[in-house]
Amino acid sequence: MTDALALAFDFGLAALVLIVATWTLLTRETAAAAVGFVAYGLLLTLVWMRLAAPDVALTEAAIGSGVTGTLLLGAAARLRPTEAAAEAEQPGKAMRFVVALLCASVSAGIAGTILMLPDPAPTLAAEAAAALPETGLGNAVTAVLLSFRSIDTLLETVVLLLALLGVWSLAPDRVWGGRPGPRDGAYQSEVLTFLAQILAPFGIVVAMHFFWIGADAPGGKFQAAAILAAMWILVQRAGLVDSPPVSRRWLRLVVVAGPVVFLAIGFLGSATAGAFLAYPEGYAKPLIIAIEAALLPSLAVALALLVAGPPARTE
Amino acid sequence: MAEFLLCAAVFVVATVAVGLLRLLRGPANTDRMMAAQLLGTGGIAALLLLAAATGEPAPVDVAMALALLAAFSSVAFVKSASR
Amino acid sequence: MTLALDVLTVVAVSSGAFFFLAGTVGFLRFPDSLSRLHALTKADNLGLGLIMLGLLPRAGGVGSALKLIAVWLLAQVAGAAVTQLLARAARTAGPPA
Amino acid sequence: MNGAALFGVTAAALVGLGLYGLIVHPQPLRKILAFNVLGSGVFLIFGVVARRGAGAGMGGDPVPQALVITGIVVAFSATALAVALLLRLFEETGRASLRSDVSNANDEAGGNS
Repeated sequence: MTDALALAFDFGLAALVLIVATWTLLTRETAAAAVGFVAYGLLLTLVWMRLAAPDVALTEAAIGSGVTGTLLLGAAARLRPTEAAAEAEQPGKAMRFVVALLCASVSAGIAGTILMLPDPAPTLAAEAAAALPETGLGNAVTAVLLSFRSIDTLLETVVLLLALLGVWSLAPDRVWGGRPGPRDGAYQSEVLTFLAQILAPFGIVVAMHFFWIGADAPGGKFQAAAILAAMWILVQRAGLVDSPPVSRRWLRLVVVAGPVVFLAIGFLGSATAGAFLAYPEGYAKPLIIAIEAALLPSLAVALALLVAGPPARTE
Repeated sequence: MAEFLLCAAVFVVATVAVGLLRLLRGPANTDRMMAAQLLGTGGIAALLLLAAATGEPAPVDVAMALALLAAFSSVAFVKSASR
Repeated sequence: MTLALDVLTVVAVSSGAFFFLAGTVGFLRFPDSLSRLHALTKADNLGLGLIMLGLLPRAGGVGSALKLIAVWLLAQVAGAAVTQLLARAARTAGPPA
Repeated sequence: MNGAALFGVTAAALVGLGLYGLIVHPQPLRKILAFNVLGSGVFLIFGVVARRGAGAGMGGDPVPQALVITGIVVAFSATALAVALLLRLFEETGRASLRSDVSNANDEAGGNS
């Protein structure tokens, strides 16, 4: 009974994901498509829960739907004047049909491969579980991110930093080092002010909760950083604070602190434990917490600034 | 009891899924955002029910994140619409 | 005692689910944005609130119960404010089609 | 058919849908959006592989799950950079088109973009 119910639920959920994705891609108006993308992200969060991946569900909800959705909504509003002109550039019917056929064959190929995956599936779950006690952590995903495959995470934080540098370098010369985005006037709406004042402290507590439980339960620095970034953007939109000029030294220090501490601990591993990013025996957990604590503000600030875009005004 | 809670979760998600018709039909983008908001609330309810049915705490945390970010997305929408 | 609590859970969760249904029907059937928003808040407040109420006795600890209440309060405050913002956005967007 | 296989087929369909949008849409912002849909399909494939590898008391293989978390953050970085580039193009030229010769757009109607 429960199995049949679960399968029916999965069927419905999969159908919804496909319907919303198709509509999002085909609808005329870009702003509407961006709203569709937010709903699509919510549905994917439920899919990740069904795939027994709560860590990914949290990341999808926070970054995939929340922060990316905000970015797309803002860009769609800015680019509205260009929509009509672009519409005329749509390729012809025959061309679209050929492309659809090709894409369908790509999908069919992937689907066939997935259905023919070997059984029993190869898995590293047992190895991860066996090595988990050495890290002192309880959440295997966090252990993969910060111990077994920590080089991925290190490079990822560097990618985030490079993307931020890329965005900043798009600023016109006259506003170089200035504040990103338009200034949102204070008290433009009491409701928005109220929401930001209530939600932001609550969000900071929730982010700290995710950060803290991440060692042993679903959660961790990425999810916490995305929520912190969202709350910072929220108070900016409400006009309670202004975005900082990107030339500020504290800002740049915070942004690089995470990767720098990560690298330093990595080299410490070369000196004391015989390999880059290896943790000396017995010190794995404190070192992992040190890296996470340094990464949290870096990631939060970098995510928020990526949404804010390049500097746009000097005052 | 667990089965009843799971059924309730499925029912709530199915209900708000029908509400997604407003996402497709609009007519205004505000209606579309409302549909996303309803989906978020339904998702929160379903996750709470799922947590109670399975005894796992993780879905409650995901529900909390959804509650925060649903509000955040709506603010982003309202601000972008008013610009 | 447990029976009474189970009955409370079933009744509250069922009524919560009913309000989700009612809210969605209204959301789909009402003719203009503002009344649709009105229907939406029924699912937001009553639906989620009643389901949360029904789950409280099964929370298995004061901490978990407080967390449930926190999720609900968060959804309440955020939902109320967001509804206002959306209502303004709907009104400034012009007369509903 | 179990849940993992079902979502696997969904993921494959999402990759195809995203690819279609990426090729066919003339607007760069829609291409970015389609790229994100394509990416989420790829992530879901990882999720399905992880789910199939459930064992040792875990609901899924943690290694692909961790890769997906990394992937979501990197996809966001790429999206943010692409959106910033696009907005700069718009500020600079007043247009948001990938064509270098928009005036000739009508002559090439039906061509690929």
